[in-house]
Amino acid sequence: MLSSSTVSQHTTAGVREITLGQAIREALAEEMRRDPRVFIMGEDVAEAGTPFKVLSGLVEEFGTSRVIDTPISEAGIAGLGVGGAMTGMRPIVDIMFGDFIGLAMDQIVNQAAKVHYMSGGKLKVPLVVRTTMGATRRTAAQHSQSLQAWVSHVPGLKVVLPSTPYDAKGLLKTAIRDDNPVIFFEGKMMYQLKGLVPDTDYTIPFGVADIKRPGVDITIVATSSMVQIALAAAELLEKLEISAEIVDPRTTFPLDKDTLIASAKKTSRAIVIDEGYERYGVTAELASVIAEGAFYYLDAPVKRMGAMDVPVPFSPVLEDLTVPTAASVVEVAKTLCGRV
Amino acid sequence: MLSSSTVSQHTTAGVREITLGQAIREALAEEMRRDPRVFIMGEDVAEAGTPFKVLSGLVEEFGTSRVIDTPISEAGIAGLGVGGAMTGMRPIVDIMFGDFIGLAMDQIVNQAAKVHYMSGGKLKVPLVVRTTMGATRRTAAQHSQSLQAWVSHVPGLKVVLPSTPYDAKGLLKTAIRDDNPVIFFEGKMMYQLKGLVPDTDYTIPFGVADIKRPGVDITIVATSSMVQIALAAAELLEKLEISAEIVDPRTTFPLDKDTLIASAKKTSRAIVIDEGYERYGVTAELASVIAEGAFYYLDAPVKRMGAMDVPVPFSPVLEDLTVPTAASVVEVAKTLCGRV
Amino acid sequence: MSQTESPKATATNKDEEQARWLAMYEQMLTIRHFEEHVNQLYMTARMPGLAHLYSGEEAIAVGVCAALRRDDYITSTHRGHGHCLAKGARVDRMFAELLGKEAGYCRGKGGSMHIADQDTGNLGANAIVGGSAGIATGAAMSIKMRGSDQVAVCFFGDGALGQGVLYEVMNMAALWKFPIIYVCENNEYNEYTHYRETTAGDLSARSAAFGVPCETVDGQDIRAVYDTAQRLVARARQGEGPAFMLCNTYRYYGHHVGDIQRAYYRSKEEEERWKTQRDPIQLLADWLVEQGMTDHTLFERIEQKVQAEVEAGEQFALNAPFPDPGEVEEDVYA
Amino acid sequence: MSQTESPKATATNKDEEQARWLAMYEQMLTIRHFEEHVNQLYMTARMPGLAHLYSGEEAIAVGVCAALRRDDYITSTHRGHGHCLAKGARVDRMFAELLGKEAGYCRGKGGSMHIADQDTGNLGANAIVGGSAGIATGAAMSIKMRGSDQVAVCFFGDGALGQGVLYEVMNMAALWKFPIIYVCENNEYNEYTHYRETTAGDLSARSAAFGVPCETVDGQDIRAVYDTAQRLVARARQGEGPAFMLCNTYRYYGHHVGDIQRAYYRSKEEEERWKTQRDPIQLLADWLVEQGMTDHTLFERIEQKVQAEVEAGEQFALNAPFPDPGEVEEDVYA
Ligand SMILES: Cc1ncc(C[n+]2csc(CCOP(=O)(O)OP(=O)(O)O)c2C)c(N)n1
Ligand SMILES: Cc1ncc(C[n+]2csc(CCOP(=O)(O)OP(=O)(O)O)c2C)c(N)n1
Ligand SMILES: [Mg+2]
Ligand SMILES: [Mg+2]
Repeated sequence: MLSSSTVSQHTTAGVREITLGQAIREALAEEMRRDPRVFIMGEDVAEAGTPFKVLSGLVEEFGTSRVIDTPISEAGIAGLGVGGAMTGMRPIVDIMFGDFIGLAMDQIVNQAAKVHYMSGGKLKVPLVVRTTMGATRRTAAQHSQSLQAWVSHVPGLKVVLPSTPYDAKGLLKTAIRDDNPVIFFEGKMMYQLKGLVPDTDYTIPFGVADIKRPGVDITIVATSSMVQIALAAAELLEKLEISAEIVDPRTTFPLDKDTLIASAKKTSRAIVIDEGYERYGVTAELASVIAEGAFYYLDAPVKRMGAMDVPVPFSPVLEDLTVPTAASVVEVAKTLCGRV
Repeated sequence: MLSSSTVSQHTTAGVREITLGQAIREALAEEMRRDPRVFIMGEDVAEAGTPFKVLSGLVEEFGTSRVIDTPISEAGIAGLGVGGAMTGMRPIVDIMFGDFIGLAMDQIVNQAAKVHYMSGGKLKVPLVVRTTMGATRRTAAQHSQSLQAWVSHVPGLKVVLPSTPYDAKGLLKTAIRDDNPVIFFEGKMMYQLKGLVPDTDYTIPFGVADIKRPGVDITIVATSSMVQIALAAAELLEKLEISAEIVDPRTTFPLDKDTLIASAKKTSRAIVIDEGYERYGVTAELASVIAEGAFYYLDAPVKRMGAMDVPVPFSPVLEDLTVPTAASVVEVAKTLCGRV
Repeated sequence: MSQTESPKATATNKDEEQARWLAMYEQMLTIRHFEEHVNQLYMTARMPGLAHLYSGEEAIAVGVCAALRRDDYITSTHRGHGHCLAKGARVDRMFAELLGKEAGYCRGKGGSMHIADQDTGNLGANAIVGGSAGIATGAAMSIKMRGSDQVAVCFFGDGALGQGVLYEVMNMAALWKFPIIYVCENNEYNEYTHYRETTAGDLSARSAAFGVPCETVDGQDIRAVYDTAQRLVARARQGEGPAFMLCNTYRYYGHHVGDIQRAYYRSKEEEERWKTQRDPIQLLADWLVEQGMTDHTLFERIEQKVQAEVEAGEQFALNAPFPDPGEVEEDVYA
Repeated sequence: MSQTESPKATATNKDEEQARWLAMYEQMLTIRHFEEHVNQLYMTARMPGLAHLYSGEEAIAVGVCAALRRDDYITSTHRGHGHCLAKGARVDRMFAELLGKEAGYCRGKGGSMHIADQDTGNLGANAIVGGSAGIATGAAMSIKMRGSDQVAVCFFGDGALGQGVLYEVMNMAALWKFPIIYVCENNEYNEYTHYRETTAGDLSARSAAFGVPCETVDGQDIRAVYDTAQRLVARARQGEGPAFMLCNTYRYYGHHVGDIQRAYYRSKEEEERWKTQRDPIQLLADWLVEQGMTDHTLFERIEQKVQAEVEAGEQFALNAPFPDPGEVEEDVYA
């Protein structure tokens, strides 16, 4: 299987450059062609193709019986997804903004995540919930959150955070083929991000971290939108002769602890970055996994960088301060490497 | 101010032994007498006094206009609490089982937590959401969760996890007097736990950890129900000549990082225990705070002990395996102290 | 059982009818005895946790499920033993589940509030009030998408009328004509609070406002329940969309087995009135006698059969082994 | 403005009436111009983010708020500029908020979708569809508990009828007779989808099913809106409980300022029809002329006043400073 770093280095035959939005659309279309049980439901997913236009064209190919515009009922559509998944379909539920999963948490956590276990393994819930994350879109506190920590906490769920078109396509296909409820977070500021994607069918297994850039001096574990920030920081660090290894876990559950720990053991220093709120966030888990697993190898404490612990402000001058940037990552990396 | 450890060691004049349930009832009654804006609403809170009987007697004193039985509408009552709090009242909303906060997450997180910030500091939400946590009650997957990690993650909220009658009363009073939304988790298996409580008015500030038992060899940070487990483990460890210091943060936000770190620096070893699911849970934050803050003092990695990452099973023989016990804490502590 | 036959057509039909009512009688009796044993298991501290007994409401589960096929779906509630048995579950494996044994329907992982039985189309009891409305409606959606002629039934209590998600999904069921029947068991109480204190307006208007027609039924009269269910199920099966059955009923025991002191929220007289005047099993028995469909010996025989089955089932469960500790981490993921 | 006067009693009343309608006319015009400027700010890339324009729906906010006192509460939506202005907010500070400036109502932290103004009783716009229903109902609960005679109004769109929480809180408002009016602005679309595709049954039955009486109003006719609001507000103020106003209306612009290509979900003809035949400002103007309450010069004067205010407000906001970076961590906790 192609690793995404491989793909991004060579233009192989049968590999094209497409956006992350296109990659998602392709994954959905191909899986819907492959399996008639797969369908999509959500608010304005059909003719409008979602406000992000990610689904444009799907209703034209698959019709309104498989690309279904729903009422504005997040709990209800999540519930329909659970019931549909339990009885022979493979629903994909679109929750427009990740902020809205609060409305569907009971369905996702008390129903979807637990049905298999509570039934002693008899019932299954092959459900995908696609939703979004990320700030800096100037849409303020209720449309900018990155709430992956909540669902990552819950046994029974799998959680995917793709950072490139290649990963997005391969991971979404895996999600759709998985027999468990999978929460799939799309960075809403990344839909236009371009990358090389094979034009053949491929999947990416869950729980396998990807080294997005190899390095020796410091490990930077980053998720979703923060992978691009980390890569940009790595470029800057290279000029300072600090070689950063960028590790993308790709799924927060299952989590590829081994790769994270191995990288940190090699470099002896680690930063973890995720766009969710910092406290009690994804970075806490990643940092403590590394701190425990690489304990005897670390030269400095693992540094966490999440979103600032404030509701996301509207004003651009404030909002831009709330998320890690390449510059702020460089500063932290320099400190960790004793370069201040 | 009396510290709870002080209280639990001396029977001072004006100090009585009461249960945690009584302590909560007293706090509510005293605050309702003190401030006519305080009221309680929830399912079966009035004549029934909740299924746990914690509120028995309140409706008799304060009447049904201040102890209000509601429909089974968790989102709705949380919403009413937010609106009431914004307009001059100080509502206490009772969410019977912590598992049900999934239904009210949008109201708690997108409304209560953000109103103050989004309004530029003009509107306030002095709301208390009382709910429960904890397993081993044989009520299975949807009535046994400890979901404090979710709300601890969210800026704008404060989160309280009392472990003794003394703490419960003092912290609940602080919560009611606080001008912010506070989520107050009561360990449902602890309502009968007894402890000494002064009969005079007192409050306990948020963000001040309490050393429940001093020690020198290992730090055990524990929350809520796990404090009793940790204390029991400390007794056993004492017999092995391991002196454990039990630190109870009491609030996960604000978090008293200094006390946690100072204790870990002193003992060089730390275990963190919380009854929530282990992954991406409260223990991840506590462990990474200690691992970072006491980095140069730790002799071993910080060990996390949360609930097993499975939906809580009904069968007692399985359920009992999912939570940390004094015996399992002792085992981990022995390993950390090189005693195996 | 065909949906179209008229109950009084021919001699064969008469026989069939008798057999059907007697089967329903037996099922109601089974539920009643099952629950009395559950209560005893609790009282004698042989059952872990609690259970919410269905006694008094049997006509609804049995009457509705009699109108269903084995491959139709139901979803159930915390008060779910009746639904589960009526849909075809076995007494012994249910007892085993309630006792947390490996032989239980969910290998002991679900317990009283989560019994599910895929083989009989039971998608599970649910401990979140209103929590199964989405699942049932999603099952109906799936039926429609797969072009099947199954039907889904969602059982819930009057308390679930407080949960917004119920209205969200009824709206979609109506919009898209899903084959689903929402069966509201109005036993007058949400735990310890009378529904009039929690529920504004006219209950029967609720579903209609979302495009789902409502029929109100005497939930103690199994013949009324069955007839209505037959009609509404047939309608749904033919693609004519969802319906709502508002069944008025009463629970004999407390909210759960531990709810013994009930005087503060309802009177002994009220309880007695329902038990003596409106008991669904007695009402059916009276009618059967009146119709000459049965006699004392037949009743005796049924009683003995049911007693034997329940006792054997209980014994089986008491003797059955607990799950292996290693199972605790199994079944988290498929 | 008193609630009980009949519009045509005496000469003084006639003057008062004229003044009232002209004030409403001016407010509608202010909203219209404000939003045209907002659209321009977006088109010329001088405004961060998006905005959802209220143009076409002005009669509802203005007509309802004219029936309210300054100390009454409202909650608003993502399409909230009209509600905010109608309740008494200033144009300049609103522009400042939309531009993320310190002088904005929320110090730039809220933006278009979260403007709140405590001084005029505006508890805030809300970017969660249906998200303010709880807040508004809680405010009404608080009014009742404090023994005040205020009233709360909850504005929301037809799309919010999809959110279960709305029904949860209406039920409680009816049960406990809270002084609240639910104002549904049915502009026919949930974003890009017609409400008939998302909303089953008869909309006016929805609130009634929860014990909240409904009145349907032509939302383009401010006199109808005002009269109905007057009545329902008076009723609520007297302790007679909640009501629901279903106002039929239309938005002239796209769902938000960036929604330019709309042909795939609604026709240009439909838009033209509403704009030319059902414009709320024109309809009121026509009636005022017909009644001899105004003339061309008066209209001109109002137009100029409004234009000047809006232009000055916009300039103020464009020149105003951004918040200090240090403010990002302020106001998280009170
Ligand atoms: C969402 C949720 N809220 C509260 C509860 C606690 N609870 C369990 S049963 C019950 C009452 C249910 O009443 P009803 O729906 O009428 O069913 P009944 O018990 O009468 O059969 C309540 C409040 C719950 N299980 N789920
Ligand atoms: C809970 C929630 N779901 C979805 C959205 C995205 N969204 C924003 S506005 C809107 C449509 C709202 O329609 P309606 O209530 O009719 O108001 P209108 O825009 O027509 O004024 C949607 C779906 C949201 N903001 N909140
Ligand atoms: Mg009931
Ligand atoms: Mg609309």
